[in-house]
Amino acid sequence: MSQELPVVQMRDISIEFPGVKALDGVDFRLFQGEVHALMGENGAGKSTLIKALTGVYKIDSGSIVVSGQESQFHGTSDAQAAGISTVYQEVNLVTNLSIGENVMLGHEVRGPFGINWRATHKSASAALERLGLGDLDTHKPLSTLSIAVQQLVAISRAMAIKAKVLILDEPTSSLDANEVEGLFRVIRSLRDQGVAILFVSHFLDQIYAISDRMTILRNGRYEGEYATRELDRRTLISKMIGKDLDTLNSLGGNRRVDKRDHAAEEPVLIAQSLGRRGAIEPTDLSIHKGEVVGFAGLLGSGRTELARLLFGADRPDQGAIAVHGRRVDLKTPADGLGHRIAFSTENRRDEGIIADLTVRENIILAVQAERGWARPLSRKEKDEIVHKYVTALNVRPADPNRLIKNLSGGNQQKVLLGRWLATNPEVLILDEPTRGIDVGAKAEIQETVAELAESGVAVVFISSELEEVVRLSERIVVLKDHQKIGEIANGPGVTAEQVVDIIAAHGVDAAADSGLVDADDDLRSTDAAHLPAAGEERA
Amino acid sequence: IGLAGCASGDGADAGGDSGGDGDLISVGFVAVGPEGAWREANEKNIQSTFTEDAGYDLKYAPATNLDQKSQIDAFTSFVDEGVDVILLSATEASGWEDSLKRAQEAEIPVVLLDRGIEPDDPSLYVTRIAPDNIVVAEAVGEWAVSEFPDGANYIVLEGPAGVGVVNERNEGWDAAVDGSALVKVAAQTANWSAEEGKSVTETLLKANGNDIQLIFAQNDEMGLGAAQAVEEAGLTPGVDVQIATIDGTRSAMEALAAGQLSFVHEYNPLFGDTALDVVAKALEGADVESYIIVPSTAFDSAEAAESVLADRQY
Amino acid sequence: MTALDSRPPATTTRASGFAGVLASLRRVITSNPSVLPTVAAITIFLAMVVFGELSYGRIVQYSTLSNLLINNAHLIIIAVGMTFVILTGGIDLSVGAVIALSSVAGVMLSNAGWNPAVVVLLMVLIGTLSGLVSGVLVQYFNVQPFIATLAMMFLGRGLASLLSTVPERLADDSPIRALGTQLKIIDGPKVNDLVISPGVIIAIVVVLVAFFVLHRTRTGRTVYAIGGSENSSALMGLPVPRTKVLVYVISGSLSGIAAVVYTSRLGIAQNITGIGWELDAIAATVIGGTLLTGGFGYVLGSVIGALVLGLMNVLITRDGGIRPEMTTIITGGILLVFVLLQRAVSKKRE
Amino acid sequence: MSAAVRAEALKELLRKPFVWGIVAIVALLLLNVLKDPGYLALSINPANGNLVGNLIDILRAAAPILMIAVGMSLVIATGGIDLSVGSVMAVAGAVSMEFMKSAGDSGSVGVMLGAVGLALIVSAVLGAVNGVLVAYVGLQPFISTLILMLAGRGLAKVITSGQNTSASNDPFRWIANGYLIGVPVVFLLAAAIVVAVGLIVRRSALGLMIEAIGINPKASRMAGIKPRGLLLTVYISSGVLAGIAGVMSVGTVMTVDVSRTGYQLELDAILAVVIGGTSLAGGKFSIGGAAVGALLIATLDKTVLFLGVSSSATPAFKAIVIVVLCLLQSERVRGWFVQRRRSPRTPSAIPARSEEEVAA
Ligand SMILES: Nc1ncnc2c1ncn2[C@@H]1O[C@H](COP(=O)(O)OP(=O)(O)OP(=O)(O)O)[C@@H](O)[C@H]1O
Ligand SMILES: Nc1ncnc2c1ncn2[C@@H]1O[C@H](COP(=O)(O)OP(=O)(O)OP(=O)(O)O)[C@@H](O)[C@H]1O
Ligand SMILES: [Mg+2]
Ligand SMILES: [Mg+2]
Repeated sequence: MSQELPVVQMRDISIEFPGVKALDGVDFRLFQGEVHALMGENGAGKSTLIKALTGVYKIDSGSIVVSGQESQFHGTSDAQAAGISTVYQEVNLVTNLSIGENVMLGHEVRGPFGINWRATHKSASAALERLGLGDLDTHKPLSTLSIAVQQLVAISRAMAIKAKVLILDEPTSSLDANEVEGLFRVIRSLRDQGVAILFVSHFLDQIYAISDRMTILRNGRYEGEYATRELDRRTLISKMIGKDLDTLNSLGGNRRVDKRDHAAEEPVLIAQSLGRRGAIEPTDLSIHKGEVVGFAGLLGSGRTELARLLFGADRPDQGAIAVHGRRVDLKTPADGLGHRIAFSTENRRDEGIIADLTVRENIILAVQAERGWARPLSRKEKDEIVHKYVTALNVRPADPNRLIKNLSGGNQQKVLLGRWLATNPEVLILDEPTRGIDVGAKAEIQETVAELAESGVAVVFISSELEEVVRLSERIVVLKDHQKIGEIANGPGVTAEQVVDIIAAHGVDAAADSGLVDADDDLRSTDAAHLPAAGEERA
Repeated sequence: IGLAGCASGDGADAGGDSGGDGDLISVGFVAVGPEGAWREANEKNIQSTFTEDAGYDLKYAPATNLDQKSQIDAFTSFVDEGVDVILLSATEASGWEDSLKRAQEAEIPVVLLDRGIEPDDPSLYVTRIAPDNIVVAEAVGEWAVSEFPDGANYIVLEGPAGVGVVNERNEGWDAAVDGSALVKVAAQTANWSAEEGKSVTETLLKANGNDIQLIFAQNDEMGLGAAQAVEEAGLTPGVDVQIATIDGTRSAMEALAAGQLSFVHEYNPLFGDTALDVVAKALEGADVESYIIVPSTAFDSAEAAESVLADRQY
Repeated sequence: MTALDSRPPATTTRASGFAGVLASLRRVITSNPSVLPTVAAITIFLAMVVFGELSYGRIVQYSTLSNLLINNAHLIIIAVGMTFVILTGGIDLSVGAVIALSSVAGVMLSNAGWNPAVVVLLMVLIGTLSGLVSGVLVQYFNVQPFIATLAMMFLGRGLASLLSTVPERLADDSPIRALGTQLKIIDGPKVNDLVISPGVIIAIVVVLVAFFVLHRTRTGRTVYAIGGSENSSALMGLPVPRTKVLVYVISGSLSGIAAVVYTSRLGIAQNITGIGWELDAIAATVIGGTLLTGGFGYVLGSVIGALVLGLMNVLITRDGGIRPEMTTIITGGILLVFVLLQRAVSKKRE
Repeated sequence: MSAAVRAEALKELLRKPFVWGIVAIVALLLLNVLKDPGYLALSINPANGNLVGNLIDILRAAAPILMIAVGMSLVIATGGIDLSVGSVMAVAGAVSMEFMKSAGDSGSVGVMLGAVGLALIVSAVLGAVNGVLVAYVGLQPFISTLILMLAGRGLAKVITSGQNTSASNDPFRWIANGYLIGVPVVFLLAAAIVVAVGLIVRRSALGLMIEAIGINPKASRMAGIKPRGLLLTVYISSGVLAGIAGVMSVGTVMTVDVSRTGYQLELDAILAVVIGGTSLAGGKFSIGGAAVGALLIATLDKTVLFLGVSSSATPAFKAIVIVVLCLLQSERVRGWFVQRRRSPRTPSAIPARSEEEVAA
């Protein structure tokens, strides 16, 4: 492979942002017909390298050679013209246009009367079909899709453009196993057609499943290039983190087993036939103090929707919620916050960060909002909070006066987590909190969740990575097709595969035998007596 | 809310006869709208003349923003609606040929109030009733020349650049002072407003080291503002600086009586009765002169102002 | 609008008659809720026509309807240009002043004996040039659109005033006046004729071309995409800088065309022409359902918006009994009722 | 040590967006000095001990613009715009003039307080109308305030029945024309209000929340901020500040000119805010910057008069100043980038919008 010329060759690339040397003399080669993984911790410079290659950032020094030609592009359109198609880390689509248009923007099929919309939507459907989204109505606005599906659409778009080089920056961060498998099928077939693919992910399984070679970055520096099969996981991790293997022993494996019997305690939060048309069917749910409840389900199964109702981000059109046995009406997130519920969104960019504010301001925002603007936090209080969470969550760079938009994706996620922890919630709802988080940090977050539960916080944990849900939660609520299909009391025997089987089996035949507690039975603990004015429905 | 409210009120008396051609003679008044005290007096006067008691149904359509387009729209609408007579107080003289021709085709007589049309074609309208801007401004200029036979430095406070009145008042004034010893040190717009008149004068006085003896304000408001600026600069209006204005509104007359202003030339807004006469004649088909000049008086002393203050209507 | 013109014909052929139209309309709306405000605008406009006819009469007649178009042709043209700019999330405050500059310059040149065709071309080019300057300021010098076009508004007005502060009259025999002649299609009694002017034809052509560009070309789709998210559009590889400059050039050129249409109709040009027209154009665009933040809206809506404004003036004139100081209140009130109704309709159906 | 600190502070200051506004003010003043070397001279009026001079005139002229610019910067920070300030000024002026005219007592402080109080209440109500339309009804700010801009001027005319009402009241007149320790009262008042608003906004969490809403309304809501109350507060503040500006403005000549008072002043206010470095897209704002912008506009207006630029050339002159200033500012941006060696490829595509420019 290495005897032929690389399609992309980057030499000694450096880029400096105010106060940060994001890339420092990095080399990178990409060959035809290979899947090349770019590895590194959060903030290592992976996305920056990709943006340097595609001309979004100008390099301070170094050279880029694409197909034998020295090229420094002037933006994505240039790069596309040179055959490089890119999916950036954050979903970059336009929500005001239809799904089909987003796939085909700039490449619409044209006929004698301008754009031929029928053909265009057909091509869009075809592109989506490859990732198993063939049944999407391409005329619908993109905004109707969940962030995960949007990510798939973005990937379809990149693949619809016939390219020599395909760059995917964390394409799988919110996809579940099925989608990932579908994506990999397509990637492999493209590779076999000779496309060079650059792939970034924090899921090591995926890296080992798909990549041929990898380049490792550490702190903006080039660490080395390796053939995937020659580098085992532990070496990879130690090269990424630059630490001894001992520190990594805590990774994985440490499943929560100290199950307490929460059912005896009074639940913190009860939902009764809580539902919203088109989003989630009426659902019963109870969450106890100190308990981690996982939501499991496939893409679009309604996990996010349910969580949003529990927080007050959306208004239910039926059912009721009680906090500490008292019936509450959560109309806005502020109401949720007022009842000590916190919700970390999966849509980090649109609903999470306030891009032009600093890390400090982003962290204190929810606490301040809860106090109201007239009672500002004192400087000292702010410093304490900010310092506490920047350190605890290991936000890098640890400068709280940096604008959050200039942080790497993973670090933005940590800041948001800090925002919610700072409110001292009793119920903490985490929707995909580990999205885009590197292996080390992921373990830290999982650790944090466990500690929080230990200290009495009720945690709702939603993740597309089933293993993570199974490892962390004591009870797993399974959703399918916008409906709760049951709950699983977690235990040593429960595995991710089992959960997948349950989901697959539901509706095909009775799933009761696979450890699934029937949803109705579970309501023992969420007895209607806890809900004053129970049964009241606002349909 | 507004539309529904006004419509139900109107629907009652206009009833089904859309053109208003019942007993009352419908008159479309293409007006300028609130612009200042003079305009206010003028349009109130027209409205209170063409009343239902007098047998008229006056439809009042003011311009928005003094924009000629809105006047043309209103004019067109009156023609389409088929009113009996149109009164036109144009903001601008030119650009009316086509509209007037259409009115002619629709056999609707048009009476011009205040502003004439450019180029003038008396066959397109019944008559024009107006005081004469050029003559009025000339009179102010002549007064100034006689007041300062040895010359003086003066400034002009104008309305917005490009407005017809401003051009005419400049024309009249320039014609009168041409060849005299008066020296124009500045001409600035103060947009017809007292506040801006004050602010502009304040700066112009400073820029010229207070060496200004005469201010020609093209309307009363700007002149009144100028008088305040003169006082605040430590000068005495009427003594150190003479201020002449055009329009002759009540507040200007008061100021003249108090010695704040030195010369006010009336621009007589009260010609509703003349208009009523003309309209009646036009509807009978009688001949009317093509230009009826409304007489305007000049006031050059406090006494002259005092004598009319008692029954000044505007 | 993709939905509008890309529905498979199957849906329309199956439907028949009025019910069919309704049914396909419903389909369009459900699949693309952003057409709702525009649909609402059309509906309310029709309601206004009916209301006017019932309470004042002589609205639904040849002359009134023809004049509504003739008198507002230039407004329609600039509203179309404004739609392009607003769709990208920008704004163009310079249109009124550019019309003043272009018409004063045009008439002066024409009277100086220049070839009328050249003059007309130059009038449009003056608009193009001013749009280009705005666009370059916005795109390459990072000036905010509001400010860049505000500067162009001052500049245009100032240059027009420097050229002339008196009305410049187009010579009677100038061929440019031909563009303002009205063509009678149906000669009714007195002036109740169905007439059309070249200006109206130009406006219709402009609307059709604009519709085509926005909905059937990549450039048009890029305009929408930029309004959705400029950054995402750039990262999607769309030609953002070029398109952003282009929308200002389009708006400027259309102002130039509007200047030709308006000047030829009136036969005069003046430095104070067009004061406040930018607000009319923006209001027309917004009434038509375009979001000022960009990304949503249709030229057709802006046309309706322009007609709504025109009709509103006609209705106020027809009423005739409104006290002078009340007129702006009522204009504001009608606007408010309009946007509230529109809002209510869109919200309910969403 | 202190020198280093000072150098650091200077560097920090130079990075502020409104520095070029100050530069422009200085340049304009220099232009005036070129015409008349005594331009900057301040003298003391021996009769009453008041300061007299062109600079004082500029400060006085700046006062109303300062007021509306401050209000406007808050509104703009939320991602809105308030086109109605000019009309609100006219309404406030009309209300106070009518009140004083009917009250009659030309020396009474009570009447003055009544007039000002009434004017401010009315303008607060108008601001609240904007706020409700934007925050509760959900109309676009541009169109809601455009409606009030039209209707407000009509309202002023209704209040005075179309007249340009004058009144006389010495305390009221004193607000606009009087002096305190030799300095114009209006300016002292305006400065005090600017500082007070600045303190309130920055010492409380109001500023932070306004910015959060302006940058990313969705995310702010998710963080528990209740945008409606905040928006209402902001629009009411803008209304009240416009009311104060109206009082200042009509006080100078003790006449309200219903069609001219505050006419097109919203453009000046917006310009001032932008010159001060606030993006019209909302988000980060600077009250100090808006104040500099307001001073620049007053200086520009006065300079045009002082230099004797002809009425017809005035708009062109202003346009050139604005364009030059904008170019300087954007040059600054570039210079900054070069100096810092941070150079995104698409410098133009960096609007400070929530969903944009989020580093991945
Ligand atoms: N626009 C910017 N301005 C300033 N600093 C930036 C900017 N973009 C990135 N950085 C900094 O550059 C470094 C590298 O960031 P980058 O986004 O490339 O990390 P990454 O490897 O993609 O991380 P992640 O896995 O979290 O996505 C980080 O320290 C980040 O804070
Ligand atoms: N803002 C929205 N408006 C309308 N429909 C939405 C919206 N967000 C999500 N949906 C739809 O609701 C359904 C449930 O989505 P939801 O986000 O709850 O799924 P999920 O289980 O959280 O999975 P994921 O978030 O991984 O996609 C999906 O079909 C999605 O298309
Ligand atoms: Mg990244
Ligand atoms: Mg989800």
